[in-house]
Amino acid sequence: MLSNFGQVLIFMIISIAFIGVAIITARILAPRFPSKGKYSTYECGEETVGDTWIKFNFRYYVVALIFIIFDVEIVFLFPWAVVFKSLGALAFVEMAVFLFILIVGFIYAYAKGDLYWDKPQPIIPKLERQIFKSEE
Amino acid sequence: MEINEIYIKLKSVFGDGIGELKTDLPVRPFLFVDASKIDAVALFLRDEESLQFDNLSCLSGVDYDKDNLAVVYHLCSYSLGHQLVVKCLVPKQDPKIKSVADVWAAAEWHEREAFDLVGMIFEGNPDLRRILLPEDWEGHPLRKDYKVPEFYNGMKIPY
Amino acid sequence: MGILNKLDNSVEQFESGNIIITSMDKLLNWSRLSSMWQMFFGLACCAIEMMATSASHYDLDRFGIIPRPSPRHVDIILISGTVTLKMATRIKRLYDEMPAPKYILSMGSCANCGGPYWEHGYHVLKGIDRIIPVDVYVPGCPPRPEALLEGLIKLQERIRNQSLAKHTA
Amino acid sequence: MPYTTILFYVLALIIVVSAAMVVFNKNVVHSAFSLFFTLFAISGIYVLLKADFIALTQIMVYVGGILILLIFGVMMTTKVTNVELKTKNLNTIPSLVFSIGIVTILIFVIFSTKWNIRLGLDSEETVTQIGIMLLSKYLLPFEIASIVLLVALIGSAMFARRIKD
Amino acid sequence: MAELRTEEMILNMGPQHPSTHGVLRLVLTLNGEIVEEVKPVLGYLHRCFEKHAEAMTYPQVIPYTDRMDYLNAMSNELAYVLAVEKLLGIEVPERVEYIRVIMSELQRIASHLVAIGTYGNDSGAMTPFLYCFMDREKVLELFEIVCGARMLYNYIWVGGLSHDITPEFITKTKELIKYLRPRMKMINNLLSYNKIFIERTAKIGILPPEVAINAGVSGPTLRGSGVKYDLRKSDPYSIYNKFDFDICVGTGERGVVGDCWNRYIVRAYEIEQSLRIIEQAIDSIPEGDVQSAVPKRVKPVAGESYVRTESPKGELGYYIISDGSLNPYRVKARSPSFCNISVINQISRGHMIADVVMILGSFDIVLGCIDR
Amino acid sequence: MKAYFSHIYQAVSTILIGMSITVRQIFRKSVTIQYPEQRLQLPERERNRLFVNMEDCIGCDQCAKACPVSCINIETVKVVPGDVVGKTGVTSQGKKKALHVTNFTIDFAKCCFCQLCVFPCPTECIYMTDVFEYSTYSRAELLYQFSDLTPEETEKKKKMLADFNADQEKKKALAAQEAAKKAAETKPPDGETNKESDNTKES
Amino acid sequence: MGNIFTQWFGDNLLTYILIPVPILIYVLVFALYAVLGERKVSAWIQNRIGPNRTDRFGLLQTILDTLKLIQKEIIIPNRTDKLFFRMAPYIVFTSVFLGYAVLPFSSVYIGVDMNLGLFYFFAITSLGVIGVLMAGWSSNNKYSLFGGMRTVAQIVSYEIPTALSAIVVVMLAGTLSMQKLAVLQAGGVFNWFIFGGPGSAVKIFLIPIMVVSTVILFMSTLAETNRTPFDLTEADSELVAGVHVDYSGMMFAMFFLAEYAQMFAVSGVVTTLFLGGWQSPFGNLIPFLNTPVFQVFWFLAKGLFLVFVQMWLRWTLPRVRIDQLMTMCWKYLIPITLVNLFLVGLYIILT
Amino acid sequence: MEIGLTHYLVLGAILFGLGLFAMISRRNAILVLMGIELILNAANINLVAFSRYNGLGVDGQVVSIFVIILAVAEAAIALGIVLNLYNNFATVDIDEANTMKD
Ligand code: SF4
Ligand code: SF4
Ligand code: SF4
Repeated sequence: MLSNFGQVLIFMIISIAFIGVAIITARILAPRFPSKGKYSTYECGEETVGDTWIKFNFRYYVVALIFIIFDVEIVFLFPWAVVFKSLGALAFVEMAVFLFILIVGFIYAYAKGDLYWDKPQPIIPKLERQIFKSEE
Repeated sequence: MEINEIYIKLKSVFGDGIGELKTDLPVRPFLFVDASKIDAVALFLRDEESLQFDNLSCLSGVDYDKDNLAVVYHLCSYSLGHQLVVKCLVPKQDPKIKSVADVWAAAEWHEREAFDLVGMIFEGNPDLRRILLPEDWEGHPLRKDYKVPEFYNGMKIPY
Repeated sequence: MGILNKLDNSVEQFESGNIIITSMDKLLNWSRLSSMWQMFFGLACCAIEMMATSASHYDLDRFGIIPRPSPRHVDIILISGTVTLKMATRIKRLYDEMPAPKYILSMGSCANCGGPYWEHGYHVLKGIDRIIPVDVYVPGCPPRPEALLEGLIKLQERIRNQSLAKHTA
Repeated sequence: MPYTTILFYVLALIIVVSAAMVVFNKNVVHSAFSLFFTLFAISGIYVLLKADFIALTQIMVYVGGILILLIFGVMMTTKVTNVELKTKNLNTIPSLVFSIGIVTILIFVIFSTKWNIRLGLDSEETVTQIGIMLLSKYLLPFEIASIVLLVALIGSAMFARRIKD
Repeated sequence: MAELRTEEMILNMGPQHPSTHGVLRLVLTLNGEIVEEVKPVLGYLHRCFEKHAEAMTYPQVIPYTDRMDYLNAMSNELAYVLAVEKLLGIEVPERVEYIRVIMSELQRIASHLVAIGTYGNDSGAMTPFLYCFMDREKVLELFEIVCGARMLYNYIWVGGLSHDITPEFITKTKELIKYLRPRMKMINNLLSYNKIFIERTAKIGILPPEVAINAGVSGPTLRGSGVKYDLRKSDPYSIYNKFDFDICVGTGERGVVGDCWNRYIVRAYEIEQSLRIIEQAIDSIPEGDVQSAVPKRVKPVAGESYVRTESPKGELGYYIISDGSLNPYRVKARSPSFCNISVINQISRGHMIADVVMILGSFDIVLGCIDR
Repeated sequence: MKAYFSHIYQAVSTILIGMSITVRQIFRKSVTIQYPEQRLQLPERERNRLFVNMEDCIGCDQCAKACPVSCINIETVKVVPGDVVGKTGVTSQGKKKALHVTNFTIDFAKCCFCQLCVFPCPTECIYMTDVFEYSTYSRAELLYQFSDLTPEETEKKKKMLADFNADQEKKKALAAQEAAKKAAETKPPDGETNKESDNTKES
Repeated sequence: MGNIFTQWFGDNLLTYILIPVPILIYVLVFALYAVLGERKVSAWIQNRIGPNRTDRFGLLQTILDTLKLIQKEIIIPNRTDKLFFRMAPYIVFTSVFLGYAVLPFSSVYIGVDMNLGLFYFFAITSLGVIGVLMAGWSSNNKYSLFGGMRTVAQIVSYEIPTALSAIVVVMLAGTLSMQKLAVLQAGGVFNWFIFGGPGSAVKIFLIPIMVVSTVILFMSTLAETNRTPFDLTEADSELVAGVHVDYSGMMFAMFFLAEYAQMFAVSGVVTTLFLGGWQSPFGNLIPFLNTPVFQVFWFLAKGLFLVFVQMWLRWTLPRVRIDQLMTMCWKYLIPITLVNLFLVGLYIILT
Repeated sequence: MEIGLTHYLVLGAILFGLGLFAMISRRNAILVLMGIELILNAANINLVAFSRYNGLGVDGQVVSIFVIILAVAEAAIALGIVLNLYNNFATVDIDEANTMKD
C-alpha cells in the first residue's frame, strides 16, 4: 500500500517525466542552427552593460525576512485551527496571546517603516532662478 | 516690444556685440549677435524685466554661406508674448560658439543636434556628443559639401 | 539532434512520395504557419499601421499572431518601418537571438528598399534584406492593414509549401 | 525489499550528495540551490517517518522561507562571478579530519547503543495531535516561541534598518 | 567603507522594448529599483528629413513632413505649408482654412486617442488601447474618404488642398462627433478614473511650470503643468481665432499639477475641445475652390520664415530659409517631442522603473518626430 | 482611518465600474473585418498602387519630375514620321503622341503613394487604384513595367530612329552642303531624343 | 518482479498510476484551452473575434501553437548557468502540478485524499518560488533577475493573506482535508463557506466576514499566480517578459503551462474553500445533480468561472506598481484577514 | 533490510558531519549559516526518528517544530548579523572580518 505521500511521489514522477519527454521531443525535433549571436543575452537588442549578478534591492531581503516569521505563525495556526472547535475558548485565548505578541512585532515593524517598499521619491526639478510667473 | 526697441536696448548694453538688424527681408526681421557674446546676450534677454524671453523656441544650425555657419535662435516670451530672432555667424574654419544651455535648458539638446548635423562646437554645453547619428559617424551631414560615405560598419549606404 | 535539421535531406532521399513524411510535413507546416508569434517591435510610421492591424478592426490574433516581447519566443519579425543604420545592427542582433525557424516580413517601402529615403537618406539602410533574409515584401507607405494581412497570407502560403525546416536561420 | 527501503536510500543519497554540494561547491549560489534538494529530500525522510505535518512544515518553512532568505542573503553579499570561496587557510584538512572523526564517533555510538525500539502508532491525524499538544502540554514553549519570534522579528528588523542607514 | 547599498545597475530599455513607443533607447542607472539617471539615446529613427528637404522642391517636401510625426501628419503638413505660404506671402481662400482647421482637429483627436491608448497599454491595460484604436479607425476613415490615404495624406498643399471635401465627409464627421463623446466618457471611466491607474500616475513625474518653460516643453505636456498656453489662442494661426474653445490645463484634480495624470488627462479633455471646434467649423464652411491658389511652381524669394503651430504633441515649428531657388535652402523642424523628452532625466530621478515607463508615456512622443 | 476605508472603497468601486464596462463589451458585435473573405468598400479616392494607362501616356516625363522619391523611370524614343505610337497614335483625348515610351517603370518598393505624380500629368493617364494586394517574395517583382513595348520592339524603334536620324543627318548634310553652297546658315537640329533619366536599376 | 510490485503497492498499482494521468491530461487540456480562452475573452472584450483561421472557432489554435513550440529551437544562452537554467522549468511546473493532487474533483475522484490537504497545497506551491528564483538568477539577464526577484517577493508576501483567509475556513470546518471541506458544504448555496458554511441562522453575522475573506483569498491567489493587476513579473511594459525572457521553445512552453495550470489550481482551492467545491448549488433539491459526474461538472464550472473572472480582470485593469503591491499586502490584506480571523474565532466561541 | 532507527541516525550523523565541516572550514559567513541549517536538520531527523521509534507519540515532532522555529529565528538574526558584517567590512569572509576589526 502506498501512503498518501507515496501517491504524491507518483504525481511528481509523472510530472517530471512529462516535462522531460516534452523537452526531449522538442530537442530531437527542433532544428538547431547555432550561430554566434544566438547565444547572447537578450537586452532589447543592446549589448549588456555591467554584471547582472550583483547586489540587488535590499527590500527583497526584508520582505523575505518578515515573511518567514509569519510563515512560522501560519504553521502554528493550521494545527490550531483544526483543533480549535473542539478546544474552545481556552485555545482561542492561547492563540490570541500568541498572535498578539506577533502582531506587536508586526506593528512595530510597520511603524518603523520596515514594511515600506521603496517608494518613488520624486526629485522635483527646480530652476535656480524664478524666471516665469504663471498667470494664474 | 518691437524689434527695433529690443535692438536699441541690446545695442546700448552690449555695444559691438550686437551686429546689424535686418529688416528688409520679406518675412521676419532678425539681428546678428557676436558668437562669443551670445551667452551674455542670452542671459540678458532672459532676465531683463522688459524682455523676459523665457523660452527658446528653436535653435537651428545652418550652413550659412561659403565661409560661415550660422546658429539661429528663435526666442519667445510666454510672459510678454513677443518674439525675436537672433543669428550668430560662426566661421567654418573654427566653428566655436558659446553655449546657451545654462540659460535655456531647451538649448542643450538643440545644440547637440546642431553639433551633430552641422558641426559647430558649443563651448560650455554640458554634454556635447552626437545625438542623432551614431558616435562613430563621420562628418556633418547638413553641411552643403557633405559627401555620403560609402560604408558604415560594413553596411553599404548608397542605394 | 534536431531532426528538422536533417529531414530536409531525408525528404530528398525518400523522394516526396513518402506519405508519412509529407503528412508530417503538412502538419508541422500548418502549425508553424498558423501560430506565428510576432515580435513586439515597431520602427516607424508603418508600426502604427501594424498596431492598427492588430487592433480590433483587423485583428491579427485571428491569424494566430500574438505579440511577444522577447525575441526568444517569436517566430516572425514584422520589420515595420525605416531601418536606420544605427538600428540595423540591433535588428540583426535581435534576429540572431530568435530561435529557428524564423521568418521576416518586410513591411512598407522603407523596409523594402529605403522607400522615400533611398536617394538622400545617408542614415537609412536601403532595404532590410541587406542584413537579414526577407521572406515577403509588402509594398505600401504605409501598407493598408489589409495589405499587411495579405502579405502574411502570402507568407503562410510560403510556409505551407516548405519542406521541413528548409527555410531556417 | 519494501519500496520504502529503496526510497530511503534514494533520499539518503540525495541528501548526502546535495549536502556535500552545499558544502564543497565553489559557487555560493550553487550551494544555496543545492540546499534546496537537501531540504526537500529531508522532508521526504520525514514522510517515511510518518511525520507528515513536519514534512510539510519543512517544505513550507525551510524551502519556502529560510532558503529564500539565504539565497537573498547570498545574492546581496557576494559577487558570484568572481569570488574565490575555497578557503585559503590551512584548516580545511584539520576540520575535515575533525568532522570525520566526530561522525565516526557518532556512528560508533549509534551502533553500539542498544536502542529501545518501540514502533510508534501509525496515527493518521498527526495535525490534531500536534495541535492539542501545542495547546496543552507544550503551551509554555508555544508562547515562548512567539516571544522568540517577536525578538527575532524585531532584532532582524533592527539589523536590517541599521544596514539601510 | 562599502555600503550594502544595492550596486548601481545599468539597464537598457530599448530600442526594442514594448513601452518605448518605437525605437528609443533609455539607459537607466538603477539603484535597486530606484532610477538614478535616465539617459535617452536617440537617433534610431534618424531619417535625414532636413537633408531631404534641401534636395526637394517645396511641394515635394510635404510627403516627408507627413512622415516626420506620423501620428499627426496633417498638423505637420499644415505647419510646413503655413511657413511656405508665409514665405510666398500668399493668402488662401477661407474654405481652405476651414477645412484645414477641421482636418487638423480631427488629426488631433486621432493623435490623442493613440496617446491615451498607448498610455493605457503602458500601464498594463490592453483594452483601452484597443478601444482607442477602434475610435481612431473611425477618424482615419474620414481622412480616407477625403484624400484616399489612411495615415500619411499629402493633403494640405501650398496654397490649397489636394482634394475638396465631399458631402459624405460632412455627414460622417457629424456622426463621429456624436459617437465620440460617450466613447470618451467610457474610456475615462474605464481608465482615467480607475484607482489603480490614478495610483500609478498621480504624483509621478512632476514637472513644475517654470522648468517646463525653460526646457522648451510645450503642448499638453506643458499644459499638464498648469500653464495656460496654447498657440491656437496665444499666437493664433490659420483661423483659430474664429472658434470658441477652452485651453485645458492640468488642475491637480488627482495628484498634483504637472504630474503624469494631469498630462494625460489634458489630452482626454482636449479631444472634447477639438470636437467643439469641429462642430463649429463643420457647419460654417464657406463655398469656394480649394485649389485655386496653388501656384504652379513654388518659388519664393530669398528670405526666411518661422511658423509655430500647436500640433497635438506641442509646439511644432518650421524654419525655412529660401535662397530664391526651387528648393529650400534649409528646413529645420522644431519638433515638440524632441523638446518634451529632453526633460525626462530631470523628472524621473528617484522614481522606479515602472514609473519611468509611465513618465515616458505621458509625453506622448513619436520617434519620427524626435529623430526626424 | 477614514482615508483607509475610502481608499478601499474607491479601489473596489472603480474596479467594478471598469469590469461592468468591459463585460458589456462582450455582448457587442465585433468590429473586425475578416479580411480575406470580407473586404471593406474602399472610397473612390483610395490611394494605392499606381496605374499608367499607356494608351494615353505621351511620355512627357512630368510625373517623373514631380515624384519626390524618383521612383518613376521613363525612357522614350522619338517617333519617326510614318510610324504611329501604339495603335492609333493619339490619346483618347485626341492628343498626338510624339514619343514611344520604351521604358516606363515605377518601383513600388520605393513609391510613397503621395499622389504627387498624378496631378501634373497632362493626359490624366497615371492614376491611383485601389489595388493593394501585391506583396511579393522578391523585391525585383515590385518594379513594375508599364511600357507595352517588348525589348525587341524597343530595339526596333531605336533602330528606326537611328536610321531616321542618320537619314536626316544625311539629308541635313546634303542640305547643309547645299546650304553651305548657298552660304546661308541653318542651325542643325538636335539629334538626341533619347532621354536618359538617372539609371536606378536594382542593385 | 511482478510480485515485488504487488508487494510494494498492493493490488492498487494501476489505480495509483492512473489517478494522476487524467489530472495531467486535464491540466494540459485546460492550459491549452485556457490560453485560447484568454485570447477569446480578450477578443470579445475588445470587440474582436480572436483566433479563427485554423478552424471556425479557432479550437485548434493552441494545439498548433504547441506543435510549433515543439519545433522551435531551444536556446540556452552562453552566459546562463546551464544546470539550473534547465532545471527551473521542472521545478516550476512540478510544484504547480503537485498542487492538483489534493483538488477534489468530485466526491469519488481526488488525486490524493490527504488529511493535510490544504496545508499540503500551501507548502507545495511555495516550492515554485525556488524554481522561479532559479530561472531568474540562472538566466543571467537583468530583466529575468528583476522578474524573478519580484515574483518571489510577491508570492512570498501574498502567501500570508492567502493562508490567513484559508484558516478562517479551517476554523469553521475543523479539518484540513480538501475532500472533507467539500463534503461539509453540502446542501445548497447557503451552506457554502462564502455564506458562512452550514449552520443556523446566527451565521448571518458571518456572511460579510466570509465574503470579504473570499475576495481577499481570490485577490491573493491572483497575486500568487502573477495575473493582472499583479503581473509585475511578466510586466511587458517594463520587464519585457520577466523570468522567461531567455527561455525559448518548449522550455518557455513549460513556464507558460505552469502559469495557466496554476490559474486553475488556485481557482480550485478558492472553490473548495468557499464556493462549495463539487457541491451542486441546489443542494439535494435535485439529487440527480449531485451524482459524481455532475460533481465534476460543478467543480469545473466554478473553477472555470473563477478563471474567467481572472481573465476578465486582466483585460480590464492596469497593473499596479511593485511598492503598491507590497503596501496593499501589508497594509490592507493582512490586517483585514487578521481581524477576520479574530471575529470568526469570537463567533465560534460564542455559538 | 528493514530500515530502522539506526539508518536514520546514521543519516543524521553524516548530515551533521557535513554541516560541521561547513561550519568550521568555510570562510563565507553565509556558508557557515548553511552549515548550521544542515546541523539543525540533522538534529530534526533524529528527533523525528526517535519520536517514531520510541513510541513517544508526536512529542518528538512537536519538539522538532520548535527546532524549526529556532532555525528560523537563528537564520533571521544571523543573516542580519552577516549583512551588518558585510555592511561594515565589505566582506562576508569571517577571517578577513576578524582581522579587520580595530
Ligand atoms: S514605408 Fe512609409 S509609412 Fe512605412 S515607415 Fe517608411 S515612410 Fe513610414
Ligand atoms: S505616388 Fe508619389 S512616390 Fe509614388 S510615384 Fe507618384 S509621386 Fe512618386
Ligand atoms: S505625366 Fe502622364 S503623360 Fe506624362 S509621362 Fe507621366 S504618365 Fe505619361
